[in-house]
Amino acid sequence: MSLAPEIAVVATGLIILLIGVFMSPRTKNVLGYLATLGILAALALTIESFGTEATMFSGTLSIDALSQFFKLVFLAVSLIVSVAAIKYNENSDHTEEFYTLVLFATFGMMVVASANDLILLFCAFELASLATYALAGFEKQNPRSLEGAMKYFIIGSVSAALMLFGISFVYGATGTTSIPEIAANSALLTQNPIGLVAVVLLIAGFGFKMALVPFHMWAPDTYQGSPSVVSALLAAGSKKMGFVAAFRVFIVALAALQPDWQLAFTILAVVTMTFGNVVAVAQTSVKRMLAYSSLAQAGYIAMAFVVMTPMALTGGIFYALAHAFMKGGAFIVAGAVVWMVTTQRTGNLEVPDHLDSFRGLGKTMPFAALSMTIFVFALAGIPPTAGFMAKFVLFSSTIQAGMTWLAVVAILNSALSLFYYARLVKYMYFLPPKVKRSVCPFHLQQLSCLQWPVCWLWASGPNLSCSGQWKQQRY
Amino acid sequence: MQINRPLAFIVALLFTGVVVLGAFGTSWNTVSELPQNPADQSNIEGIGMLIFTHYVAPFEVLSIVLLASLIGAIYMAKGEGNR
Amino acid sequence: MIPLSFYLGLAALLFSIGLYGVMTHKNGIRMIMCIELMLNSANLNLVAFSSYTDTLNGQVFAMFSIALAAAEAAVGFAIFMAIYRMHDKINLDELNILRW
Amino acid sequence: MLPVASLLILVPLIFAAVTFFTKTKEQAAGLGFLGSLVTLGLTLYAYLNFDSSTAAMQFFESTTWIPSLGANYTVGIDGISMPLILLNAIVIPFLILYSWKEDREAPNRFYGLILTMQAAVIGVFVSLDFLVFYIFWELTLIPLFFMVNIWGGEKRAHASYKFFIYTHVASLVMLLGIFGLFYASWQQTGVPTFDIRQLVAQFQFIGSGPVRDAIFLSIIFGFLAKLPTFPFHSWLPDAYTEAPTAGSVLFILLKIGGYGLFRISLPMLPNTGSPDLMIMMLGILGSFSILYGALLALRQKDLKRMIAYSSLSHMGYVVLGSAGLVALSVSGAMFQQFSHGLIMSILFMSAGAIQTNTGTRIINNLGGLAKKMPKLTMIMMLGFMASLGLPGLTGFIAEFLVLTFSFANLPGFVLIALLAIVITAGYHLWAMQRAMFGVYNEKLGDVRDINSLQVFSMAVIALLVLYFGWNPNPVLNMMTTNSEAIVSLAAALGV
Repeated sequence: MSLAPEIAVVATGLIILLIGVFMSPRTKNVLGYLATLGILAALALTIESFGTEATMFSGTLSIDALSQFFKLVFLAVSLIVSVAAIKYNENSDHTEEFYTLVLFATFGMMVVASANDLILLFCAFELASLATYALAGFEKQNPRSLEGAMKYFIIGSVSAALMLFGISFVYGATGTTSIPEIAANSALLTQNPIGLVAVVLLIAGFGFKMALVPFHMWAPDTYQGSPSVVSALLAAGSKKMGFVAAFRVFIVALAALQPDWQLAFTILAVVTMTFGNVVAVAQTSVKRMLAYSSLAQAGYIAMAFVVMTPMALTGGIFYALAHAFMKGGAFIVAGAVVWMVTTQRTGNLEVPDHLDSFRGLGKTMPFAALSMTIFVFALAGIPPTAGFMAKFVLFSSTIQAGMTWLAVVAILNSALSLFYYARLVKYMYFLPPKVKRSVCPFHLQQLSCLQWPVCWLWASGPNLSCSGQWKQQRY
Repeated sequence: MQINRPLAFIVALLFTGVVVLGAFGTSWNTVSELPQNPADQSNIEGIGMLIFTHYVAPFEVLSIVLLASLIGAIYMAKGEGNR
Repeated sequence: MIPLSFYLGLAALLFSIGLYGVMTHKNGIRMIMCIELMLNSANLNLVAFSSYTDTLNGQVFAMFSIALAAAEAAVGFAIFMAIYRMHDKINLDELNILRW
Repeated sequence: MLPVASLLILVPLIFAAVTFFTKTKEQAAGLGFLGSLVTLGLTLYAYLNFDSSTAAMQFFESTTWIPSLGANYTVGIDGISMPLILLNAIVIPFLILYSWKEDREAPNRFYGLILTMQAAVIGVFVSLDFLVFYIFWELTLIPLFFMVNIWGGEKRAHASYKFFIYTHVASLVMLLGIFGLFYASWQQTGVPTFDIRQLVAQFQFIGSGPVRDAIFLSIIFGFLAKLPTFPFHSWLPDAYTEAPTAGSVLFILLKIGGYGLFRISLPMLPNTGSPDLMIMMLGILGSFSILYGALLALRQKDLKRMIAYSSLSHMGYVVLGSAGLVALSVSGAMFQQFSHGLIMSILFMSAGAIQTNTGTRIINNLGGLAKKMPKLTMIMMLGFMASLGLPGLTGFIAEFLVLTFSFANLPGFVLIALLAIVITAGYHLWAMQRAMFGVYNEKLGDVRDINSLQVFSMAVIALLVLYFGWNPNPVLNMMTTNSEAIVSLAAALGV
């Protein structure tokens, strides 16, 4: 049964919701483990069904290599988030709400990955968005969290409206919402100005989710304000959902309009990576810096749309996977530091994720510092990490396609990004700590161990070949 | 997000212009005549059939959406713990 | 018979009004109303297309999107309620701990 | 037959990982020493089983890694890499012995990083696949960055950043060149491959001259900046000076730039669009580095900085010898890498000992150290003599080979280099005279001589400098075999 992973995720969410009602805050800690188990089961089921292809529900849902791969990404992200959140939700009365929302959001992302019909895609997209709106504001006593949630909600809703408006034109021109049928009937879109309008609207709609400049305004605020575990979910999961939806809609459905959106993505990719990196240099809040660096990374992934060779798509998809782990891990370590600062009142409580809180982390929380170092080096693309492998494939594909200038821009950006990543490492290792050694929270030890292997390169071999399958199908 | 009114007005105007130009400049494939007979216009049955057959997957997803928004809205709107 | 383009023009106009409202209004409730306006203008489009192309998908889509809009408004109002509790107003100008 | 090439990477890496978890200074140093001894043993095993009469790869291993990219894990050792591995394996145990008694925070990280560095550098030397090569190439950055940044001098933050970003950008440019080569060859043959030797062989089939030039230049830029050579050297004086002694020595052992020159750039050189221009460029860079390094060394007041510039000057010989494109000049350049590694290790160890024991390394504040530190003076004298090219020591052989045999092809540049020899002799003698001899500077107070472990480790390296100065054949033979292979390629193309 190819839908087993989705069913497992939703069922876990429902069970948590049901039994959570009858539990006391203390016993609710168990729910985190339950969610983790459910996600692990879904992961196992996904891996087990790898390679199967199926179309179901009258062709609205199709399981192929791309969707399986992204399902894996989303499940892995939510696994990280749910493990990290065990400590975050310790003795809270709202554990069941948190986990249910996380699981539902994951379900939405998974359905987006395999949606083959725009109606289903939009519904699932909204599911993931709605669940994360509430998650972003989960610390409702914290004005920052609320503000982030509010901005995320408004801009997310506007983007949904834009997307729906764009979809309506695509539907009007082709008379169908099924993605393969749109691809087959795209004559009207290519011959008329409405095709361009639809592309612009859809790019804006997905661009908000992918946080491409100039649709990025919500991202830094939301990533900074939200609880760190949620930031990890947003940056690592929700953003990838934007990409997988864009892969489906642009590369498959609107393939005939390629020249139009290719140009748009070229501009967006270059502007996004440059803007993200330049602004990140000036940040003093680590989560905000990670948010801007996340913009830059989105710019790199968007290069896949620009180059559009099988190699570039492989690179883009692989980068999405690597980025999910690197960025998710980095946010979780930042969350650990914020947790330490706020619970032990050892630093700037106004901006708990200030760079100063990371001073001497190598001594106070050696494990967290080491993990963070690995993650930021992976983000900077230093070998031997998966970040390097992904950049290697992606950037080299642009050269293969003859766009050397784009590769040069990307590589220069990559070098620039090293500057602020290295600054963070400097704060962690080379400046004297302000506090004494503290305990590493958030089940971080286990969690980082989980992610290290993925940040190291040997994970790359099988993944490359797996995403290669998809490219062969589509071309 | 708050931008000043003239700029917002220009943006909105541009937007209308682009979309209207796109929509009017397109030769849509339309049916020659809309059904005039009220009996032919009734589509409740058709929509119902579609929702429960062809579009059952989005329908199921929608149920989860409603549940998620219910949880989220209730959680956010509940007053305890606030100042 | 009213030409299809008239519906599309109306939808575009409504959408722009919504967009203008979201960009200029500072009050959260008004923003949500504007967003609803945008979503509903898209629904108008969908239904018009559905009629004129003689396919029912668009109307099904509009049904779904109405439900989604309701869910979205619910979450949005809840977020604003939480903000209101904290600040006693929903004037978004005052919410600038984080830079936009 | 042991899979020596892989073991040479794995053994230091495993020992490094274990060393990171040790608690006390003794445990860390001991484990580090043990690891480097095992590496030395493996290297000696490889050396004894090495056949210097062939230029082919020995201890060859290959495993498929990423088939869709044509990347394999391929390693092997030949006459270009063997001496450099030998150099690394020899110096590092003594480096650890030298640092044994020093007190520093986090000794476990210190020795762990030394071993990681050893693994990374050896990894560069043995890898025959561009992807593996580049990974180890970049991996060398990280231990050095931390080395300078944690245990360095006052301006360590600045120095480490400058080094890190400078050479990282250079490596990225090199990466662009590798991409270009990779895709050009893919287009040519229809089969993707990252195999260094295949790609280098494919290089000549790339259609247009400017493309070949661009690929060649971007790759060689990475090497020249790492070597470093004038005018890409600006990270060098800061990094070498601010690094702790062990860090400086590790920088000295970082011979990957020169190695890349011999392994990749020289075989590509005859097939570039305009080889004569490229040779000219290398000649200019080489001879100017020699002269410029010497001139700047002359005006330094800081002993360590002086040695750093002298190192820049010496690396110029590597470039000049390569540009000579005669079998013996190329061998000379390779031998210069080997000899320079030994000599500079002694000098940096001496400068480090002077700084820790007297508290200063400004030459003018020293004076008459020979009375208080006779053992150090003996060894350092030898190092200085070798560095200025006294016959009978390794430095002489290398420089002699380079200058004599490059003269045929590049007479003008050799003359520039000869000019620099006079200056080199000048600043070495001046520094020696000021610091070691003359009246003792009483302000320094009572200065102790270096400890016995330091004497032992430095003396062993000094003896090697003497030995190879009289009998360079053990290493020179294998270099000559390979440089003949490189040069015959060039000769066949009439360059």
